[in-house]
Amino acid sequence: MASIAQAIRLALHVGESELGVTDIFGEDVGAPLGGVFTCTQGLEKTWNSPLDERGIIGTAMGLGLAGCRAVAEIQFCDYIFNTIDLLKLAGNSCWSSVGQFNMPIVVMTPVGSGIHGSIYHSHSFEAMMSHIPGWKIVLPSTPIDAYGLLLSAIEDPNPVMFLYPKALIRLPGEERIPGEPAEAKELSRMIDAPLGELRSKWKPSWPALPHYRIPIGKAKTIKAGRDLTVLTYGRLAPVSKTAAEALEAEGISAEVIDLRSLHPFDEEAILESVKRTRRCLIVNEDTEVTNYGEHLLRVVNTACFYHLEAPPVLLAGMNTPGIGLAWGLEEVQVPQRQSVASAMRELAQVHA
Amino acid sequence: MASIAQAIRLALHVGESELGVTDIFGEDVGAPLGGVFTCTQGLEKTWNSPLDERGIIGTAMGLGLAGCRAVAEIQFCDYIFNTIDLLKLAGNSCWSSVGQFNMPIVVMTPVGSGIHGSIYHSHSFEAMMSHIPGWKIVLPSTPIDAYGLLLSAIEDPNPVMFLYPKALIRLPGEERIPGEPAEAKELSRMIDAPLGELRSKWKPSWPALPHYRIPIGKAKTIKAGRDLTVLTYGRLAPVSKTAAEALEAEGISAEVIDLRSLHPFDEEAILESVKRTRRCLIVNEDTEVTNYGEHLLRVVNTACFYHLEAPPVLLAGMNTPGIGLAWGLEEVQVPQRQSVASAMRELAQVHA
Amino acid sequence: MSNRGPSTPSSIKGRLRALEGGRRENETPDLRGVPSTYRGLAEPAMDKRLVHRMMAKSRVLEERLVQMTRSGDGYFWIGGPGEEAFNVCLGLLVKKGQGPEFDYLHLHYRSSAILVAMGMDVADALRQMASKATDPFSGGRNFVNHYAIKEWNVVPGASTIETQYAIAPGTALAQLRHGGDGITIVNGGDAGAAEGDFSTCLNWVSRPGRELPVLILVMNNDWGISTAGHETHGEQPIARRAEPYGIRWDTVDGNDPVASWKKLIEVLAYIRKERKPFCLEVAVSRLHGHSSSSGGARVTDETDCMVEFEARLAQEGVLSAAESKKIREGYAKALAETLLKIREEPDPDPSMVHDHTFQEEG
Amino acid sequence: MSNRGPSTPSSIKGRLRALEGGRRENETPDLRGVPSTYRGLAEPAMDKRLVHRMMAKSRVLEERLVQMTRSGDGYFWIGGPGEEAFNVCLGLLVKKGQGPEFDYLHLHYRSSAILVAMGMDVADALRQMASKATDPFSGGRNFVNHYAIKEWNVVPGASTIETQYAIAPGTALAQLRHGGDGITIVNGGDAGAAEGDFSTCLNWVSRPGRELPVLILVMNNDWGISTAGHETHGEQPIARRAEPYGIRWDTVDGNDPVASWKKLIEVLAYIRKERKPFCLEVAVSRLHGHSSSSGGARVTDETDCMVEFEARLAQEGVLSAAESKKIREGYAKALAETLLKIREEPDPDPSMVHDHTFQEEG
Ligand SMILES: Cc1ncc(C[n+]2csc(CCOP(=O)(O)OP(=O)(O)O)c2C)c(N)n1
Ligand SMILES: Cc1ncc(C[n+]2csc(CCOP(=O)(O)OP(=O)(O)O)c2C)c(N)n1
Ligand SMILES: [Mg+2]
Ligand SMILES: [Mg+2]
Repeated sequence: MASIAQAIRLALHVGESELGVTDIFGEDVGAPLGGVFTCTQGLEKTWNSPLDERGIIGTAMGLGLAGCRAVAEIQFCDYIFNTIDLLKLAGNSCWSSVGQFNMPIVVMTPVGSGIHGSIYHSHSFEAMMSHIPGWKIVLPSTPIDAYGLLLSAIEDPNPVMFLYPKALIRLPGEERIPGEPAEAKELSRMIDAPLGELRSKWKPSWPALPHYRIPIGKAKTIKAGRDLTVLTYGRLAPVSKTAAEALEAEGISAEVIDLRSLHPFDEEAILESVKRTRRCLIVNEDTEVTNYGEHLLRVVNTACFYHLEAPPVLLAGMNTPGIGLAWGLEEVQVPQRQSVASAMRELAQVHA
Repeated sequence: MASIAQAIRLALHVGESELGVTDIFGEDVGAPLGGVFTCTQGLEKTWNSPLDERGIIGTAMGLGLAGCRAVAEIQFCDYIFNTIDLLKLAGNSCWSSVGQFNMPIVVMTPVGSGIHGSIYHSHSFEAMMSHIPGWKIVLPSTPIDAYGLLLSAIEDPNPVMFLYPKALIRLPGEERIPGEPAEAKELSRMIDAPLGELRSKWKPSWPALPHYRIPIGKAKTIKAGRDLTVLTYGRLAPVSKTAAEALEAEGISAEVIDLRSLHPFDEEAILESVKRTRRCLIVNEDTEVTNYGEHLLRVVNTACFYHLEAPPVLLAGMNTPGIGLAWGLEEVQVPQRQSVASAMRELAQVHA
Repeated sequence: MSNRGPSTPSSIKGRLRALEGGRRENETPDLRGVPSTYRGLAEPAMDKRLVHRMMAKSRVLEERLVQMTRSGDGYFWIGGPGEEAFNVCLGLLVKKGQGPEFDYLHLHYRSSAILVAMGMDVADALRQMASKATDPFSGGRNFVNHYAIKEWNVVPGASTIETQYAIAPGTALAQLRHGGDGITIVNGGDAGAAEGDFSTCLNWVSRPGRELPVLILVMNNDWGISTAGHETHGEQPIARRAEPYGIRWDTVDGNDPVASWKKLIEVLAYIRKERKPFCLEVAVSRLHGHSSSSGGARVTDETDCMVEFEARLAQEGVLSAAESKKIREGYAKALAETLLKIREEPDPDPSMVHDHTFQEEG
Repeated sequence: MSNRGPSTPSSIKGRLRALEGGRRENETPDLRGVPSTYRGLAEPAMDKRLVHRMMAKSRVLEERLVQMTRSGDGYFWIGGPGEEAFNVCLGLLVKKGQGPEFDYLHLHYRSSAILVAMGMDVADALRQMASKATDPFSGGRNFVNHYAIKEWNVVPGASTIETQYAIAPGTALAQLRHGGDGITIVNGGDAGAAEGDFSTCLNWVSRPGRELPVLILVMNNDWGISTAGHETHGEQPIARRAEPYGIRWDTVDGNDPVASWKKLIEVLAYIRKERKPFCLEVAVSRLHGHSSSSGGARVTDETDCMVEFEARLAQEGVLSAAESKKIREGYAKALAETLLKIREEPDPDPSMVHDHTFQEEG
């Protein structure tokens, strides 16, 4: 099955061939590399930008103002922090011009830990990003969600931040993208660029892709459960699911919801679940002070306070200035399967 | 009594004459203007920087690495958002070099609404700032706190973000700064730069200032109360106090805590109060999604869940892309005395 | 995998040759100024009376706006008195319209005269100053002189100094691809050129073989609020920073509308035709200080382009002093009446403050 | 209040004169290159054998580091094979020590040869590569070749491209005020010069009358990961961007240690003595691709400074090919043994991960 990298490529192909995407650009996004994670290989509208994130975001905004459809990449979200003022501007153009100028751009950037990325290839970005009004934000954890959400992002007339979990980029999905060939090998033969000299003459052959979208703002329950609700996304969505599955053996039944969209998020689905299970654990890997999960926690706590049997819990990254390279450091600094399982177990056992 | 602007000037005078401050710089910080809010008039170590916030933060960091003591100003916090990556670096130099290089810098910048500042002179910054590890953050609401905290910030070997509420900069304080002359006029004669031509020859005459500090990390209860605890800071601290005082007439007794320090914050004082009053309202004016107040809310909720008679409430700024210039817009977008009072009243009346 | 692609880098020797200052072929070694083909162009001819009228209208507008902070009709003023001579010429020469066929304007807060010359209803500027719901640019949300006009490609003006320079390459890229002779125009101050976004602009408009049609303006009034230019800038002049990028550049006296007109004719023709960037630095005055925060009072030690131009027109017999005065008084009177009406217009409805946070899908 | 202070701005005419390219007095019109006083300096004389040994030691170190990603001894490699010739010369000429009396170094991730020449224990680089608790630079927290050495003024190296250029003016300002001949040295790549921080550096080190003693280096290998220089850069060359700021600049073949030595002697003498900035662009090779992410394999189409220098030394009779080989093998053997020991050293203690988030008051 397609990986997230391949799913992004497929969506961008639909974007440029059917949805009017005019520019797919960023550092090393064009040929020959097609992105440091290969997400932009074989596409028509890609080009290599100067090594200048402010120029990347600014130029995308200019393209958007001129009615083009740009998808801009920041190579790692770790390098987006010099553009926050521009992201804020992109988020206020429509509001400040009372609707005259919308900003139909997509910015994509890989996030999170899990690749021994040390201080500057392990950052999360959803806390800061969700504090910037005027943007929609998605963070899929599976290839099919990445595919469907990226297409929705491209079609959206507003700026959309498409975050994707770098640790999962190369894993094959479990669900087939509509139109995807049955064999993973076949897909690879069609759309993965060859290595070495062959690459310069290579052209991809794209599968026919029927219409498919995932709407922004809808969560996905990836495991049903009774005793507590886990709200998560990105790298920690599959981790939470696996942990929850293992806990069934201990008689703990956790429901795991993959948010997929962070702004707007699926308040309805979340509140329904929490009111039912009466316990809520929020899991992400961003640092824990002024963390987006605290926003979820407030919403849940406010709406479900009298249903809750225990205070909602946030399990997040340590509030340290970076993630250490040594595995022993990363392991304790961001949630892993063990710590997620422990948090679930603990929460399930709290009795008022 | 001294205003916040004068208090900052006094503290910087102590900084440059007693604590080894080598540089006080930023846009229009030097003569003749001494800062757009006059906070740096009459000082020795001030200079005007290029209009380049990245250069300001970067140069401050370089000075800090070389063992100098720099106080850098960003003219409005609205213009600090192109430097987030550098602030992150400043916050990780010590950690990433395992303690070799500390970063003894102070960055000061005015925050908040209340001066008809429209989209770009009304921003808050504590949400994003508190998500940057490795910094201490203060946000005083009175001249004496500004004075005492700025001195502690200067002495701290770590980077300290000194935020100050621009709406309150010119109001006289209620408490005398030790050493401050009895008459406000006298202080003004001594340290306020004259207008026009006189200014070029003017020199301030500084009062003798005995040792005085306010430790970073200590909150101040600005009104005692029984029925609920209000956690606030900055422009909304005096607003909350006034609102709480008025509510006494209705038989509602609110305790108001001015945090003053946001990181670290005074967890002990806060939890003691909330456990006693069993209700907690958090008031600030930053936009409400992934708001620093949600961090406070989580901490309070987690520690006091079984004491609470109602879910803790956050009253914050609307999640809109800017604060509108028309007063009617600003009035509804950020908490005002009326809305703070209503929130208190509502919370006091919730019964489980 | 090797990262080497079709674009093999020059050998170390070739690279050194480039380092030694060698240029790519087909490139004129003289970078400064417009090439000779475009020099001495005078079409469209300058209508001095029209330029004067637009300058007068702009000046009167700005003076009224300043006044409105004093009469309680507005909270804050910032604007462009002192930049009218150049800006009116520019406004008259803009290719006005919507979409990539036409010019895009990325303007800072001293650009009112450009818009007046383009035909803006000055009442709208008063509406923005008064934060009225009828303000068509921002609906009472933004400061005065922060324009946004979709039909004229005037993109939303923001208070953030210099960010417009990072955004401008985007509209220009759309125009380059679209074809035609529409260009992108971006302006900002001298102090602001210290922000990295100015060099971002220079870089992104000059990628070899991918040059973009942009007029990069530096409006040099030698001040950044209270800071004199020489305190913070070593550039001689600022526009010369374009040269290492292979971008042509020049300077002009923005207080002289005749010189400004002539220079603009040449420069605009070059950009429209060659689809290449040009950087022009314009010496201008700042006649009411930085903004109402510094009082907004009229300063007396800077050249006033209105005074100079009117003296010149009188001397040339184009317009007498009395006629000039009458023109200004006519605009002032009309504006005073307009203000009376605008005072009655509605304030923004607070219940609509969330509107346009997002554009509805459509 | 008027914002006008003691520093009255030049009149509009004076301003225009400046715009027309007039220079301040006392300034040589020829900006490029070191001034004649410093040209032809050769002291301290170059010890070719020493330079060769340091180059060999650095190369062997980098090859071992690359190897460690394959042997499972480290996660990620990035480093400087191909930059040894210039970097060794620079390292030998650094004024090494702690505090503003000495040189400050703001280094990017290809600078190992500078530190080897300064006398770094190569074992420490292996420790960082292996993320050992004994890594003195970052305690196993950061990537290899991200140095931080307090006693030598090597400030913490970060992965964020070009931020060092915004920070460098700060250490130089401290040095200017302190007096003496300590300078600040900052290096980075060609692609990275597109970030605004490069121009921030040019601006902040050249404020008129407040120039700072900084050696601004551009290490031009003509690549940014997979992107060829000419795709994104129109500058001819990049260092020429210093010229409009009144900063002297030059280029040098960084694959030639003799040329590098000579140029550095002159440039460093100029900066130390005149307390002014200098921008030097250095043509270098990238011999193992960008990093281990692109495989880290040896490329064959770029000049190898080791090969060239060894051939030259053999030809000049300074060192035979056999002697060179022996030197390299000696370093390689020692390093292999060092690695065996380092493998036994402790990993960072996870319970100490919060340490140094803040410096304790004291
Ligand atoms: C990014 C940013 N930093 C600071 C400010 C505050 N500010 C507004 S105008 C100004 C000075 C601008 O000077 P210049 O660029 O020369 O333009 P001028 O006002 O002289 O036309 C400053 C510092 C701002 N608006 N934006
Ligand atoms: C701010 C930032 N953006 C992007 C990256 C990712 N990145 C790492 S190295 C590199 C290319 C650097 O090229 P250049 O500056 O020429 O240095 P070189 O690696 O060629 O020595 C990029 C894009 C980064 N580290 N920092
Ligand atoms: Mg100016
Ligand atoms: Mg390079």
